[in-house]
Amino acid sequence: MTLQSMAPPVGARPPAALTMAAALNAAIQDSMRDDPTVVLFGEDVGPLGGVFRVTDGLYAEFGETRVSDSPLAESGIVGTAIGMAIYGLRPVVEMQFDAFSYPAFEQIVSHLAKMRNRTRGRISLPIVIRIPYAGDIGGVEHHSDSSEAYWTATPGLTVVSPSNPADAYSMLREAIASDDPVIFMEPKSRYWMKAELALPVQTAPMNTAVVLREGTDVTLIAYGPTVKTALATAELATAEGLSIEVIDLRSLSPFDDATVGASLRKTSRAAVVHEAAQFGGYGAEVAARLTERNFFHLAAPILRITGFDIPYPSPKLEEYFLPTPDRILAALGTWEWS
Amino acid sequence: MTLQSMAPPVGARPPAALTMAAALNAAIQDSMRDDPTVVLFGEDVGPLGGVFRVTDGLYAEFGETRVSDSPLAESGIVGTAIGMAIYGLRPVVEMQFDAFSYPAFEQIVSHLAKMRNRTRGRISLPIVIRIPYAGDIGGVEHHSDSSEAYWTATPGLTVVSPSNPADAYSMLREAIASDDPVIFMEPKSRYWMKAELALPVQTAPMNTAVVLREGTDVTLIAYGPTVKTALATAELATAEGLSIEVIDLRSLSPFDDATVGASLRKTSRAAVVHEAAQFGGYGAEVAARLTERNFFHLAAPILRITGFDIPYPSPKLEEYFLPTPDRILAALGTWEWS
Amino acid sequence: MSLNVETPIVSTASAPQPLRLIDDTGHAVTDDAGGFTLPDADTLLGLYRQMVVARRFDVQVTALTRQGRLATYPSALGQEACEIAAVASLAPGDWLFPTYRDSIALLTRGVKPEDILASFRGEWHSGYDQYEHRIAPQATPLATQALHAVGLATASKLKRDSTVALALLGDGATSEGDAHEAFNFAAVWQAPVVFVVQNNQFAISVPLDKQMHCRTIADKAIGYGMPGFYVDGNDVAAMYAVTSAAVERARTGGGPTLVEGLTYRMEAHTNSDDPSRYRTAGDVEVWRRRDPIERLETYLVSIGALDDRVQASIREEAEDLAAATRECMTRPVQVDPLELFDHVYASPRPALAEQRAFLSAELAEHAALADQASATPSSSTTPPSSTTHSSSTTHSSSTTHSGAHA
Amino acid sequence: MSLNVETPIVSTASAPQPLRLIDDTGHAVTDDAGGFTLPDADTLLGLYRQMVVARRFDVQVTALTRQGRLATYPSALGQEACEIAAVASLAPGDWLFPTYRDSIALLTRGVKPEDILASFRGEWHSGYDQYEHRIAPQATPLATQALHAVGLATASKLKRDSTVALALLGDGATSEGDAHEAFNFAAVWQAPVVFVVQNNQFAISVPLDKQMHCRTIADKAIGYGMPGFYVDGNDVAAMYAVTSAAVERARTGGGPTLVEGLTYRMEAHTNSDDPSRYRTAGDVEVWRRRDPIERLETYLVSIGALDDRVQASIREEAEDLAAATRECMTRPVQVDPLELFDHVYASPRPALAEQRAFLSAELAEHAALADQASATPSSSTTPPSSTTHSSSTTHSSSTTHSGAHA
Ligand SMILES: Cc1ncc(C[n+]2csc(CCOP(=O)(O)OP(=O)(O)O)c2C)c(N)n1
Ligand SMILES: Cc1ncc(C[n+]2csc(CCOP(=O)(O)OP(=O)(O)O)c2C)c(N)n1
Ligand SMILES: [Mg+2]
Ligand SMILES: [Mg+2]
Repeated sequence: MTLQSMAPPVGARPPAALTMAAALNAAIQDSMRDDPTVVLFGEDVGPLGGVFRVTDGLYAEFGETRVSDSPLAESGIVGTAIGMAIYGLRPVVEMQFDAFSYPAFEQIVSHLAKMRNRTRGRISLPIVIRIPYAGDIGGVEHHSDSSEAYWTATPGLTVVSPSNPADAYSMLREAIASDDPVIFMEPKSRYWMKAELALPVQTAPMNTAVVLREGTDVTLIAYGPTVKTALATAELATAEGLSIEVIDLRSLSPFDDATVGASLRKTSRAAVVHEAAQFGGYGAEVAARLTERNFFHLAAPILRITGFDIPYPSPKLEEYFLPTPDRILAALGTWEWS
Repeated sequence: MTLQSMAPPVGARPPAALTMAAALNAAIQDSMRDDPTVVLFGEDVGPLGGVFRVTDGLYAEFGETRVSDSPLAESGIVGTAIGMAIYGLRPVVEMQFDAFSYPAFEQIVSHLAKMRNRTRGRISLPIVIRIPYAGDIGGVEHHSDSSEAYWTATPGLTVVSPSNPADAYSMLREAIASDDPVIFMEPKSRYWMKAELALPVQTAPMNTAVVLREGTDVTLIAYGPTVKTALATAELATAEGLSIEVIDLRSLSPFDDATVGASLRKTSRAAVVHEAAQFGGYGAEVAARLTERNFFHLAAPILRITGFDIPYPSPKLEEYFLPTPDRILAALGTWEWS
Repeated sequence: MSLNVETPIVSTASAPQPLRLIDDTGHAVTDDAGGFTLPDADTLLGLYRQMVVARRFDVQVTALTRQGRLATYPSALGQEACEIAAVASLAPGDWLFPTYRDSIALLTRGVKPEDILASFRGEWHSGYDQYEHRIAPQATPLATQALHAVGLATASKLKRDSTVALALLGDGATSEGDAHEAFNFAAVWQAPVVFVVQNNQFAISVPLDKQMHCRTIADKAIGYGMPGFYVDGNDVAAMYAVTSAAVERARTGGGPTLVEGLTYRMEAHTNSDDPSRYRTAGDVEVWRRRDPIERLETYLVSIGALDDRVQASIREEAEDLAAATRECMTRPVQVDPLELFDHVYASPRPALAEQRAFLSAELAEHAALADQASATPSSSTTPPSSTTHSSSTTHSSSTTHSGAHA
Repeated sequence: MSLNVETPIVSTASAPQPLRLIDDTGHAVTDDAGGFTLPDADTLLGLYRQMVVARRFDVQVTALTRQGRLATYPSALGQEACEIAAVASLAPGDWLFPTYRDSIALLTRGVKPEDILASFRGEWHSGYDQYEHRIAPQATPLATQALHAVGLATASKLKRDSTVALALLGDGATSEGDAHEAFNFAAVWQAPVVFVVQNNQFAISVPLDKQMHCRTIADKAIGYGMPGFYVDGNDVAAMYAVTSAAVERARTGGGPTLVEGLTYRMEAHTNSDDPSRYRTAGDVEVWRRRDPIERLETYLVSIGALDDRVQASIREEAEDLAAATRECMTRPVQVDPLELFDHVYASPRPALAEQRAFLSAELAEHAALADQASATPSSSTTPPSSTTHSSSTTHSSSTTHSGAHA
């Protein structure tokens, strides 16, 4: 199979129950069918189909030319993807776990993020870096990090994270189609979450936040793995007579000031939930910018319910680290409710 | 000279005008004289004395065993420093410019920051990574980055930045003596700033912020290169009848909540100034945590006066990027002053 | 002129035979073995005993992992010759820098099963005393530990000590930049370090020919100006002879050495891997016939160094260890959630103390709620996760987590 | 047994002589040169012309930098043979991946002086059209560009194009992990890429023997299974012969090649460097006698291919270029501060638009204040930095900035 080969156009399929992993798989597959310049490579993404099976079957369908196992070197993976993109390909690459994206840090920060600006817009790098992130899967050390703060602090990168199968499909297709490099953060604890989907599905634009559940008392801001936690919290809170509006950020960079700000101005209180450590975490940006822009609408400080300021713990201890609905509710309870 | 050799103890010297670069040099020299386990290596730190001459003369004094030019590889530098520290040495290493610390990212984040926790406190890594950072020296691309947000978001690291020669000396000595790994960020635009010092000088503890100038209306929070800018702003503001309290953070991680919080509760208004881009920058943590802890003392939102959310510009454009006293004053002017 | 013409610098010869002292069939190799000679029978018998015990341990832990007693376990089945030879070549004061794959090397160096397995069971990231054993934590980020080994070895040299460092690496890991930097720093600094690359021919699912294009991993040594040895990694005699000489060379100021042991990973990468997706049973079978233990056994029996009595004693030792391992892995895990805050920094941090106090209060409250709940069982306001906690909590060690990879 | 015994894998021979077609004294080499033959006189004369012109440019830019017209300039004086041979071996459609050191390669490939120097003057990070010239931005983070070259070459191969990529690297840069990963990916993927390492024997102040312990950089190729060539980097004939063959090999499906050119950096690392701290005038003098231009000149004169008339025409071309370079570097720099926001993302971002509007308003206000200030010169409330600005500002191009390094 060559890059020029024609594949049947992607058509509508009947609804089926899909896991997030399967939805991501379909997004890559459909993108590759639609666009012969999309190529996929990384560690174990070929015959094995990736350690989470997100690339399952793609090697069989598209062959070695378009789907390949690379040598084991993350800087090499991102660096060669950059060269391919300069030549007109749209590489989709995988970092096997997010702590293993760190060897690629220089290529991502000094080149991927800056090439377009450096060349006054002449060189676009339409590259997607898929990163399975966050914990709650009983993973041993280095397998549960949340690295989003590193990427969101880097101008030039677009950083998104889906929280459900429909967004996983829609956002990954949009990420692959984007002319900007996208860090696509996949919440690994949600890979097995299922939804009934009729593909191809198109959800809200990748760069927007969505209100997943309306409420009047508090805006609870989450993304990726903590969206499910936030929804569970909102559910629990009803029993206590508290009406929580849940926002799924979806896009971490850019941040959708309009959607989130509007919710905050309605509720006058907000909290942000993430797994990563609090100090210097992404929640700091959320809290800081919402406060800057909406200070006089706030009835209370914006809270951050996050992991502790420690390295991600071992499996037997992670339950004490992760934000839980009751920890979130307890935090909301520290506000003076007048 | 072997590691066990005895050197004359460090005695008091008469006052002299020292640049920050010279003060840093003296701090390393005195630490090496006092403690034979301190070793220094990196790119060009030997006979050349470093591209900023911070290690000038140390190779001549301590010889190849304790001061050496390493092969050109930053991950190698940090990784081997880790091994040396396990064996009881206290390595001081240099990343030539902070964009060139990125190849060492994995060693710093996955090992340097986590080794102590991983080993339940058995392995300490008393390593100092010196990083010349920030801009305003007319440097070409990659020579003016401010990478502090990456390090401060990483639990396990101590991150400090001096703003003047006295602190440069005192804090670097304390960093070298610390059993925790320290990211020591040197504001390169201030290397040539001079002060009259009688060494050895000891300033406030490394992990504390200091009020450099008292004021009543606004708390202006700065660190490293922007401290000078903040002081100039405070001076200018007097003419406009505005009394600005200037805080030099010195320690970015840990953050001195006590000192900064007390100032904020006094003035009820605060702004943080840094060179790095705003989105996801260190200022977000400053604003978020101060707001969380002092919300009901705040008369206005905490402002961030920072670089734009773009890659650091070329020399001819950096003046438009860097926070200036008039930009800071203009920002303070956006608050409603009632 | 075309570059296909051979140049004096590039060796285009096909891969040489790996250095071997005992062949597949358990016979001593009589032709030239690069000047290396067979270790004596006592040494070989000691190595045999360690390999048999290590394998029993490995098989036991794999079984326990299948039962869900551990989060993950990367087996070294089939790689015992590399693992045990590497450890055996070290003096007590030397340092070992292992990976996740090398649990049996730790075992052989005297680390207790529960301390090795603490990390794989999810109690803490590293469960043994690194200084007591002079073993660095088992590294997961690939090739990073090779640099630590070079640094430690260099410190030893600077201090004029005789300590040697030995780093274990996989074939896949040699592709990482850190492997290159480690080899180069070691050579430039003439550090007393030995790199033992276990070429088990796979990096999870990726076979060697997608990993590198050179003849052997040992060839890589040339580019650093250090000696490189291509050794039959299933021949413990050859591995031991070469690594011992390399350690001795390092100790006496001769600098670093790269040793490649050609072997095969018989098991899945970890319990969550499915090797049928990338290799056949037939591929594995070929290597089962090259088993490192069987061939040594044949040899030892043939020279009369191994009889049924010794076999029985070795088997007994192995079974005792397996039983002890089962026992300690079924004992409940003891974790203290508040320890989470204790080792992050040497210098105390107020903000961490606050977070510790927060968790402590939360645990106390949950414990109180749980008491209340058991008093009034229909209470529906108890948050879902507020099961019994105390500052030192007992878990059932069975885990239902999935998707964990080393 | 000791490992000091030679093994078949490690070559312990002392460094071979670099491949050479014209020697130091300008005579054609008659003994075996690895099968490579001297390019014809026309080709050599063309290379000579380019080298002379490039050197004149380089000397001119160094002078302008000393005058403060540029923020920094890393000179390639003495390295012209490597630079020009690399460029000359490429077809128009091929891609070049240069470093900060390789401005004269860009010049030779047709990039205008002002476009090359825009980055060193501080106007923008890269000043030329990368697609027009098929030259990637001059890379500063060492060895990173080698991976980009491999990626582009691989894309060319996947698309079944004949485009070849050539990456320039320094000796120091080969120590970085990215160099290793690039060499390995290139070999595994059999990418049509050529790596030309300019071994100028220094990485800023660090000499080669603190950088690596192998005989030659070309030796490193063995560990990747690709051909490696150790070439006299001051002999443009040899460099051209080898790189051309390597490019041709890549183009015809033969995979990657590593070419080492042994040369010397005659100037300081950049204007802010002080080489007297790490090498003597005598060291430099040795290499001045191996000048790549002089030796080719001697040879061309000896075969009658170069006479005074041709010399004069070359000198005229060089002087014209120097004059044009001076002229454009004294022209004021034109920058538009608002352009800062234009190229960060392809998709527009509201937050960036806000920041752009903020800067635009600030510039307008400063302009207004400046007008006011010139009307009332004693006004002391004008902030110090509010000098004349406009959305397209004219600077004097002299700069007093110091401490800039490439
Ligand atoms: C830097 C890094 N990237 C990716 C991984 C994920 N990973 C774990 S083991 C493995 C394969 C390693 O292969 P090899 O080095 O041959 O060792 P083996 O597992 O075969 O012993 C991979 C890709 C990792 N641990 N570290
Ligand atoms: C990753 C990285 N580390 C450090 C530097 C700083 N630096 C710039 S040039 C240089 C020396 C490079 O030496 P070499 O590769 O031999 O190239 P040369 O300058 O001699 O052409 C160094 C250390 C850099 N640019 N990038
Ligand atoms: Mg392997
Ligand atoms: Mg060089």
